[in-house]
Amino acid sequence: MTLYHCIALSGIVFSIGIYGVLTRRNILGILMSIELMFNAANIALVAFNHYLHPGSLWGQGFVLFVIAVAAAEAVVGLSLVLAIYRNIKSVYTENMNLLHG
Amino acid sequence: MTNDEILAVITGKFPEIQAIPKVQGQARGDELYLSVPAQKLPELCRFLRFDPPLAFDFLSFVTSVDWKDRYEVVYYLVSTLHKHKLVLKVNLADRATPEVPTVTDVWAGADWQEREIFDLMGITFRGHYNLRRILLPDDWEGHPLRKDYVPTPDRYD
Amino acid sequence: MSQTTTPASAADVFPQAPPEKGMFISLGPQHPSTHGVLRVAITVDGETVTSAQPDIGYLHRATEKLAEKRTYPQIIVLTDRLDYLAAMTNNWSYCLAVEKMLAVPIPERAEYLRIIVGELQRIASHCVFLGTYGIDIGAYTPFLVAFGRERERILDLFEELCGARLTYNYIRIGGVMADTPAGWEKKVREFVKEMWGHIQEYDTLLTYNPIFMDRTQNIGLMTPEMAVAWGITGPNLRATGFRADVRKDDPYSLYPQLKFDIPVGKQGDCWERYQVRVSEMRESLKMIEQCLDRIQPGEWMAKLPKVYRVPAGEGYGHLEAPRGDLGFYIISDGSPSPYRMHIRAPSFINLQVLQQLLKGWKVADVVAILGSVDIVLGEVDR
Amino acid sequence: MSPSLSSLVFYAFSAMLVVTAVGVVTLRNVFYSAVSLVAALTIVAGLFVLLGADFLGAAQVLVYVGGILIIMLFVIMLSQQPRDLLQRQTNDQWIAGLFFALTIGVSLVRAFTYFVSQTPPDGDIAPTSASLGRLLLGEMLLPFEAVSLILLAALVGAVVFGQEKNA
Amino acid sequence: MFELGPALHHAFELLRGFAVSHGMSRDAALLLSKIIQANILVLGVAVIPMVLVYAERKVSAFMQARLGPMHVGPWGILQTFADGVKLMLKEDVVPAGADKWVHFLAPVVAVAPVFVCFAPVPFGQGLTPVDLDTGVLFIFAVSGVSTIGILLGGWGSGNKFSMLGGLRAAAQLLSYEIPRVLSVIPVLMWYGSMSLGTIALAQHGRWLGILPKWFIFYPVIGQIAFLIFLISSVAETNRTPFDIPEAESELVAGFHTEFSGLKFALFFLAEYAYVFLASAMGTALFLGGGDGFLLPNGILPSWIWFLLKTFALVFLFLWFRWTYPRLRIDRLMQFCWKFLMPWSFVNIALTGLLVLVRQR
Repeated sequence: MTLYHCIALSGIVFSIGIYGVLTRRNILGILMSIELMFNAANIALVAFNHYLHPGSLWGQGFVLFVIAVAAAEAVVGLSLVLAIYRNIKSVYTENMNLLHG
Repeated sequence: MTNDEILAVITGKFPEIQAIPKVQGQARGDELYLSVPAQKLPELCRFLRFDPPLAFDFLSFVTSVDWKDRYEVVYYLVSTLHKHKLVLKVNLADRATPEVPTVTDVWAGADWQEREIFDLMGITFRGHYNLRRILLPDDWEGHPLRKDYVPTPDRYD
Repeated sequence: MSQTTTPASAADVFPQAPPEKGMFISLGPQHPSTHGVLRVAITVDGETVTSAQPDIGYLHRATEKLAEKRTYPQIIVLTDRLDYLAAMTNNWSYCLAVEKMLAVPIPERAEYLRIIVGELQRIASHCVFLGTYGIDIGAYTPFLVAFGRERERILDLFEELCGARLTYNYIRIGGVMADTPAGWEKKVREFVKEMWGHIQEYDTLLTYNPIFMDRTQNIGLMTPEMAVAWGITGPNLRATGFRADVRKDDPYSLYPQLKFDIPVGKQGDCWERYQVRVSEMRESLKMIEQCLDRIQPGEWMAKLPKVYRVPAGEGYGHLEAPRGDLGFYIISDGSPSPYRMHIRAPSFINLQVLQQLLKGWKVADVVAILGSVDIVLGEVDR
Repeated sequence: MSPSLSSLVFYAFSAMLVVTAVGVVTLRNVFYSAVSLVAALTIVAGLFVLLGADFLGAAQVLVYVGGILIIMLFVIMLSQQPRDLLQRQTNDQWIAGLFFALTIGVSLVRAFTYFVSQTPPDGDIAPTSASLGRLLLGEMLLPFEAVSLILLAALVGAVVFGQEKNA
Repeated sequence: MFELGPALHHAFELLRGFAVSHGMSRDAALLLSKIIQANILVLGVAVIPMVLVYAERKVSAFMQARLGPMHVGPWGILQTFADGVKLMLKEDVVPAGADKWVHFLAPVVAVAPVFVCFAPVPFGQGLTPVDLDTGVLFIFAVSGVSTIGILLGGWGSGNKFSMLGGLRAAAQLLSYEIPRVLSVIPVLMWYGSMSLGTIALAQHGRWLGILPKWFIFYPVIGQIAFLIFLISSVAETNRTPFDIPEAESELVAGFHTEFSGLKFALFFLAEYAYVFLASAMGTALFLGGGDGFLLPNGILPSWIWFLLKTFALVFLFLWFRWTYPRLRIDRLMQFCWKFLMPWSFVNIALTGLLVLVRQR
């Protein structure tokens, strides 16, 4: 249960997130993978705060802001997806090629 | 207004409509009974409905009778303002395709009652916006309320 | 003393064919709030109803055809099953029509008994409405109180009187079946005294309940012109502010001697249709008290030969049933059974207004409006 | 909690977290991946509590699991079509993606460990809500107000995008 | 007098000492006692809904001029037990078009959070299972998870109507969670702590000897906070007048119509457990937890007082159900966003002022 274990875990989850973003066809899948990446970062932040600066709580404060921003991003992203779905009746990234000219 | 005044007003406007006299020994209500030819019905109804002294704004009910040799459609009208009543009777001699113009454009209340008469007695109402069977299933053959109706055996196939 | 009715504007009153656009929902025939086997086909555009087409006929028993094969006294049994929540008034209306043709005088005690029993039946029928309408809107307690407690008391009184709780055929052509058992009038007087308090209870429990008012006020509005044009009668018509009651306009039996007034609403919304029925219960109580004060022992059945023949001809008798103007149009050819009998069923005619009334309201209001019109399918399908 | 017990719990949590994270990324049915994301985020909340951030764990569950994921499930339910279940969920360059993800992951971990040489001792676990509150409204007041602006902007944006055009 | 809390602590001390003396490491003994405590809590939370179901049937019966269940056991006490057995024996129907896994998962996700939520609740003096420092926030966070259970239920049943029911139920729960959290903030501000135990303890004592120092008796802020909390808790537990999900009012069957047998029993258990949880929180936050009034404190132990007050609040929930009709869905949302929320903001501002005045 050392700092190194936490960082390793955060790295693994982050790479899973990236893999998800790059390979998912469904845009909702991509949004979820981004949530995963946010959480990986949060784990690392909390771990650093716990091990390197136990006294101050700056790390945890910062994680709160990350959660808030992630919430804002997810809400806007989802309403965009809904708007797109309403127009082209599909949530698959390759169908969103209106700008391909 | 008494029956005679109503009769006077109506025969003034429609000379060929005459009242059905009360036969001695036969029971009959105190309303005024009129016999009306089918094609004059819409015009008469509009007159009865919107003419101020008559103002028959309430159609109590519409029904039909199968007298074996002819059909008869009965309209029972009431004026909620003057409290007087009137019964219209329309005789349909031809039994093959009995047809009467609709009155739904004058009294909306006749809508389902005409559909019920069409369903159970087989009299079509020209101009009705939605004339199809109301009580019996749509694929039912025959009209039960006719005197010559032979009930088809129940089929539970 | 009814007001003049202006000619209804054609556009909003007359039925049009249902539009095609929108999602289709079928409410019924098995549905908790259609009070029996009724299916309403509703097309919905988003949340608002664009068209509603009630589909009836599931309870059609061809009463009118059956009547042509039965003798006059036997038909009384058929009429019980028309409006199965108000069998007393069905029998009475049929007997009125036949008595009008027979022109036989009815003894005074029979008339008073008929009024007492008819008004008790009106209270029982309105109790059923009150209970089921509470459930439609979501309040379960009024049902147990109104249906469970009050109506049971009335049914017990009827059971003591004529042995039946639902299909009484107590009122016969020429009078009533039998005289009242000993102490019956005292029991009715007790019930009436208690009932005043119970109606007060309904007001606090449901009528002035803020959520109930919020669910029913200004919903399902109906104008007097529209009501008269559609041939609506009974509490639904009076709720629109149009004072019309057969007991006053075309009086029968001893109603002219009784003092009672006609509760009337203002704008014909669901709440007023409910409110008119509750105040009608109070009027019925007043009438019963007056009848109980005036009734004297005496003859309760007119002198009629064993087998009597109704003279040939036709006759129309009608009265103010709990749901509206219930009438029987009988054509007789002198034989022991009628040649043709037509039943003017108030629920059948009141129900067709739904095609017009439901338009434009939200889906959640459909149940409230349908419940407030208070129809009974036995009477609709005949 | 004594060190041996907490490391045992930590290993269990991280194993579950990796499994559910892989589930999010690879499950064919988007609905199932959303459900596994719910599991993943609750485990992350557990990890926060394990690392002494109890207020954060509760906040994470409240905001993520109780808020964002429900809206995500809403959108999935509204946009799910029967034929989606049949199609492949991954596009064709998944090998390249896998390789790229691995390099990023390994290089990140190497970078962290490079700077942090010694492994410091385990800090003590103390309730953090009160001090976190004082911190947020003390030195971190500026970012606190800035985030509230971001949230407001997101709210307005969501309403604008979500509106029916013909409404 | 016979306080249960200290007695239990002493018992667990003995147990741990006994285990350690028999060669079990301190850690294992501690873990063992924690597991036993958890089991006691889960058992308690499973039993309470049984009592509540019986109470609801009896209370609604007496309100409706009838007797309620009388046959099974004396005064129908075993009725709920019989219902439970019946539900277990019922066939567990999974509709053809339904999604098997989600259909199985829905009741689990709906029920599991309830057991966790009872951890920080102070049942009496020393009887708090886990006195979390972030008690109140923890309960709100974990009870939010059961909304997902309802969504899964709606989606898992396969038919369009129950999905719509599920969406509407989730929308209602989400929007009423906000005023519920906001209504509790004044209490936290006043007592400066989120742990339910400390808040309940801080409300002991008397004003001028008679009026107990409960938060509900604080001049304005107490009543407003309590009312908003109560109303939004009724909405959170989907009970009348907010029971849109299983109402037939808009032709939509509720989200849990496709569940039968044990799964339906779980949804049922979740609803009643949440009612008890809401009343327990109400008692701890607003009615001073185990603090007795009138009788000189000491006659009745604190956990009896806590149960009495909680059942009083539960009676309120039952009372609402059998008197109020149902709100329409759009009026319900309007009531939340346009009435409850502004008032809770006003209340928070007021409490802020009072806290400032108190500090002077």
